[in-house]
Amino acid sequence: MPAYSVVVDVMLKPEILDPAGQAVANALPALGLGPTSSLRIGKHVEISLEADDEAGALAMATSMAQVLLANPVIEDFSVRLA
Amino acid sequence: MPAYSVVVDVMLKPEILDPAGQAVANALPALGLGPTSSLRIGKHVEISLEADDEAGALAMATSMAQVLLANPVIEDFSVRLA
Amino acid sequence: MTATPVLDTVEVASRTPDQKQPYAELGLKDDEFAAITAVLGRRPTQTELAMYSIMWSEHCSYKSSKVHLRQFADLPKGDRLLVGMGENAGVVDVGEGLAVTFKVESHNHPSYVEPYQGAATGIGGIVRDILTMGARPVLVMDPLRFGDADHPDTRRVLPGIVAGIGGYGNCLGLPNIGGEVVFDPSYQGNPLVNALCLGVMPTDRIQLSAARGVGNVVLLLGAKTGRDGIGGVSVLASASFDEDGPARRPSVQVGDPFTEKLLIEACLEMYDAKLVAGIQDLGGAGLTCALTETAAAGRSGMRAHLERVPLREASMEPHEVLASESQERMLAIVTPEDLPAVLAIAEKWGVLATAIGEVVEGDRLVITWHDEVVVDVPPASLADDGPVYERPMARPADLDALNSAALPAFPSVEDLRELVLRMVASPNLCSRRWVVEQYDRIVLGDTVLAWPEDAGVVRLSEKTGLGVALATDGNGRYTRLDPHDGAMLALVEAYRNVAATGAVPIAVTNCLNFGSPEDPEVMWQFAEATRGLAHGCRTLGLPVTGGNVSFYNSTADVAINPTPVIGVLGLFDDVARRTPMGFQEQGESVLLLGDTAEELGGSEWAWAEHRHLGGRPPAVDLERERVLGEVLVAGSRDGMLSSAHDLSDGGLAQALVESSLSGGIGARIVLPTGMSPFVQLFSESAGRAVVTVPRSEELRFTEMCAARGLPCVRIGVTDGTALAVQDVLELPLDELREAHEGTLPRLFG
Amino acid sequence: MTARIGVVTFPGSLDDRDAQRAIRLAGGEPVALWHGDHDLQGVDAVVLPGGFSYGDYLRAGAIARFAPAMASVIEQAGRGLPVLGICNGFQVLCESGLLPGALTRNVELHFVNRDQRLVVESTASPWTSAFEPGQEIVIPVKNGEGNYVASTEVLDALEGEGRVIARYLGRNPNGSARDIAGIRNERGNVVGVMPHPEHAVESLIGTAGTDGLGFFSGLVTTLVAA
Ligand SMILES: Nc1ncnc2c1ncn2[C@@H]1O[C@H](COP(=O)(O)OP(=O)(O)O)[C@@H](O)[C@H]1O
Ligand SMILES: [Mg+2]
Repeated sequence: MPAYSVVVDVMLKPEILDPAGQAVANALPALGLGPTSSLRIGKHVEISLEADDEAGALAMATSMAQVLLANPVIEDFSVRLA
Repeated sequence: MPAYSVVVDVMLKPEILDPAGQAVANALPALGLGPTSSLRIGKHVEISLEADDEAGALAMATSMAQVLLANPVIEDFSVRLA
Repeated sequence: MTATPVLDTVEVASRTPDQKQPYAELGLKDDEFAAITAVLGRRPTQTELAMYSIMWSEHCSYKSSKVHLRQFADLPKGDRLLVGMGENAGVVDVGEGLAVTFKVESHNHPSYVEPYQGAATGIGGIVRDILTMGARPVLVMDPLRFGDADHPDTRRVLPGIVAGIGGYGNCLGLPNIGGEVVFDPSYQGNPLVNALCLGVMPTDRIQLSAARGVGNVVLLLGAKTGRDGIGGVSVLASASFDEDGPARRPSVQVGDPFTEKLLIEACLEMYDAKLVAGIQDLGGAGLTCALTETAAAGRSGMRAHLERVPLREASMEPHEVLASESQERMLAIVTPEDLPAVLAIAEKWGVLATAIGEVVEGDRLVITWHDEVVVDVPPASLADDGPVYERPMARPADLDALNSAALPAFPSVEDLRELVLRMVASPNLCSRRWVVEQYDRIVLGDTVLAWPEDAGVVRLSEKTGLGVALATDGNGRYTRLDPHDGAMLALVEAYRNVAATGAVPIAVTNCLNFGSPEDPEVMWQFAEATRGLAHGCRTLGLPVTGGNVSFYNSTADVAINPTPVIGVLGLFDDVARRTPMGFQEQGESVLLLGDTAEELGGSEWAWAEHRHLGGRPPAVDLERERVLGEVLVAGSRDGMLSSAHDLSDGGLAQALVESSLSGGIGARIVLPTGMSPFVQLFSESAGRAVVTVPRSEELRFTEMCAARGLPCVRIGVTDGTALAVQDVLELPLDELREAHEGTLPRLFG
Repeated sequence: MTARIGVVTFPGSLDDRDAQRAIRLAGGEPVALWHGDHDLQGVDAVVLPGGFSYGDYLRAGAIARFAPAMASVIEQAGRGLPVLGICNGFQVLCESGLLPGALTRNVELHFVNRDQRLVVESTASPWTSAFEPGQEIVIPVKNGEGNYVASTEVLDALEGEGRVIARYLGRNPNGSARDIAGIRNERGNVVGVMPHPEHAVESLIGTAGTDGLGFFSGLVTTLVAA
């Protein structure tokens, strides 16, 4: 089977507080950077896997995200080919 | 100034151990998912900021990545418009 | 300019004796290279060269310190030492069939490059040292030194280091029961991250590292091997050595505490089932060190098939595999019969286990890479027979001037209230709460005392209350002013801290943090400090069970203050009789034990108020320390003491504040006449402690002190919710607490 | 008759031995359970202990909830088996859907270990039956991801149905919504708490006292009476 590289990005839902993102956003101005109107930090997962085709690879990554990589109570995710 | 959405993805350098990615990769087969030939977990940062133009927005995000978001000793990053 | 990817085998090396070798780039001197060639009877292969360069480095060979460290090995062993210096960590018999092993090690340089991971892997490394001895690790401690508290780089380094120590130790489930946080500009650019671990085992479970038994399997346990931490040897990767010199990779290792936790549980299960014939952790110098040391210790031949090592990156070359400092790995020697059982345990815990070699006849370590011989060496030539130097020494040229520098003028009585408030808030004396709250201090459920107590105390037996106490200390300013006495002062402070809890001090470990050994003035400091420490240990009857030397701690050629960090282990027959440092009851007598002299050279007052470092450090009286220790232990044993707190940095004022705040009870103090209140409150004379005793015990206690010739003065009574010194100051505890607690959150929060 | 209480050890569990000790001190009989076994050995109750299962690298508790032992715990919890998740165990209970909501990173972004004042609210669970409603207790917190979050509807429901078992008093150590330190399911048999009652069971150990013992002695009393 051919190999594919897939990316899953996982972000906290907009209504959930992101203290890490906020801490970075607050630190930036003192470094002469920003301001930002929003800065949020999530996870970026790069996966190499074998599948029959692109659709199969995306489906596999989507299952991984649904089952394990993201917690639907607090997180959204998106899946794409790298 | 117009508003831009920029994404910074931060990954551990390939030669650096990624314990989180490894723990997840090891767990997947038991869940009937995978196998993966590689799975690495980094940070996905979504930033909204104002800049003169796209180039300015990307430059600003790149500075943020260099100064604060990524640790150049162990991490690489990439910047793109959302 | 392109590299030729030809494997540099032993056979190739024999054929090409004149090929240029990059030994200088690898840190080897001309005569060291000549010695290697003489041992081998040919030029080394690239892989052998890498191995010698690592094993003969200062870090691994102790080539500059060896001649001085012999003094510790020569100390009387006492009747508790089961394993002395030389193994991974010394082992001490604590009775009831149990033994403990403990050691402190440095991870200074990696923690500056990458604070979080550097500190984290410092914990991981020392824990494996303890595990290697057969012990279950049960606690950690973290003596730390940073540049000035308000320096911007300290803001980068400190939070990362603290988070890394917590991140690794918490995830391993080891309580952090103490440590140090010291700020001084001499550590700017070179923070000190020392990590201590103690483990406990049944005495019959002690493991040794020797590889013996022809046919036994050499098994690599734990994480895959990657390119992390290859550091200096990465110069070989370019295979060409052009003018600019090859690029060196930063040697950053990333820790995986989860894998280490599994490795611990798997190894302990193997030990309990008596399945391990020899074991060695992989730390600095990775497989190179583990293979050569196990083979050398067993006086065995060994064969390793390097391509069997599970790799994170397939493209790694043999010398990289051997030099890699990837964390969370152990090397076990196992008989073929026991191999299936060992593999089953590894599988149960999800630990990778790979047979990479075997013990063979003869006395050579032969390493192959896909059947080609890349290494063929006598292992002892790497592990034991490295170079030994008697480095030139010179008393620092500025020492006389430093020692005779006059102290700043003392403040007047009216200023003392504000001075106390400033001092308890100063970076070196303020509360460490912001740091220690990031550490799990109670996991395993045996922590009897931890921060902010003088020493950490951990129960070893639920049934009998058998337990240990541990404290670490080191004062770089004192040691700068007098390395011999400074090292003794570090020893006696840790000794006193342990005794203050009621434990009997029984053994010593140490981490000697110094500048460059190639600087004769640093070497003199080192020699003096080891002499002082050895003298102190001999007089107090304590064996040194092990330790670590960290040289090359300097920034732009300016060495750090010489900083021996001394750990003292104490023993409790029953931890239930531990003495806390906080005042416990209202209306108890406050007694000052020991003599106070005007000793403010190198003091915290001189530094915090005036950035003054000069004069002489406090005098050391080892006999007095011993008697004080006996009194503190006897007071605990006979149930006379409600609290005890040793006096050190910041003197009596600091001790009274800490005991008041810790217990939430104030005191009314009346200072003896005849000496200025300032000196009485801030002098740092050694050999002192403040204790409280119930009125009913006072006479018995003071008579015991008198009988032993220990000065004991009643200086007041616990009372109310303020610290009052008659005719000098009155400070409500709330005000003191605010001053004491506010500093670190303000700086780093 | 004595109550047999299982303690599940996952790879990376740390407070499992402590939980066993607490059970013993409360008069129960601790039974060690292994994450890889479906068999719960017929225990009368289960504790999911604190720690960093699977390193907590992805999200705390995310991987542990798939363990074979958890399948049995989920099934038997549905039939009323008392289950207590402490810290990492609470995280596992949320990940597995036995309790609503989720635990996220502490707002101050640090791991925090301190003695914490709590008020016990719901005593309608075997695990909290030893306490009085409104009783103040002190037990240690120690976590990096103890910030309880849930939707407004879920939070309102938890409060409306009296399912908050304890709240933080004084400084909220992790930013938890509405100062929530622990919750229970509708039936009351499943409880998750972020602070560590098993670390407050002996006056000699730590500095928090012995208030935590009630979580275990209440359960033992309930089970023995049943
Ligand atoms: N880095 C640290 N980690 C853990 N505990 C620490 C650390 N630094 C200081 N402590 C603790 O804070 C308390 C005060 O430290 P310190 O003033 O250095 O003690 P002493 O003067 O008695 O040697 C002690 O209990 C010590 O163990
Ligand atoms: Mg002390």
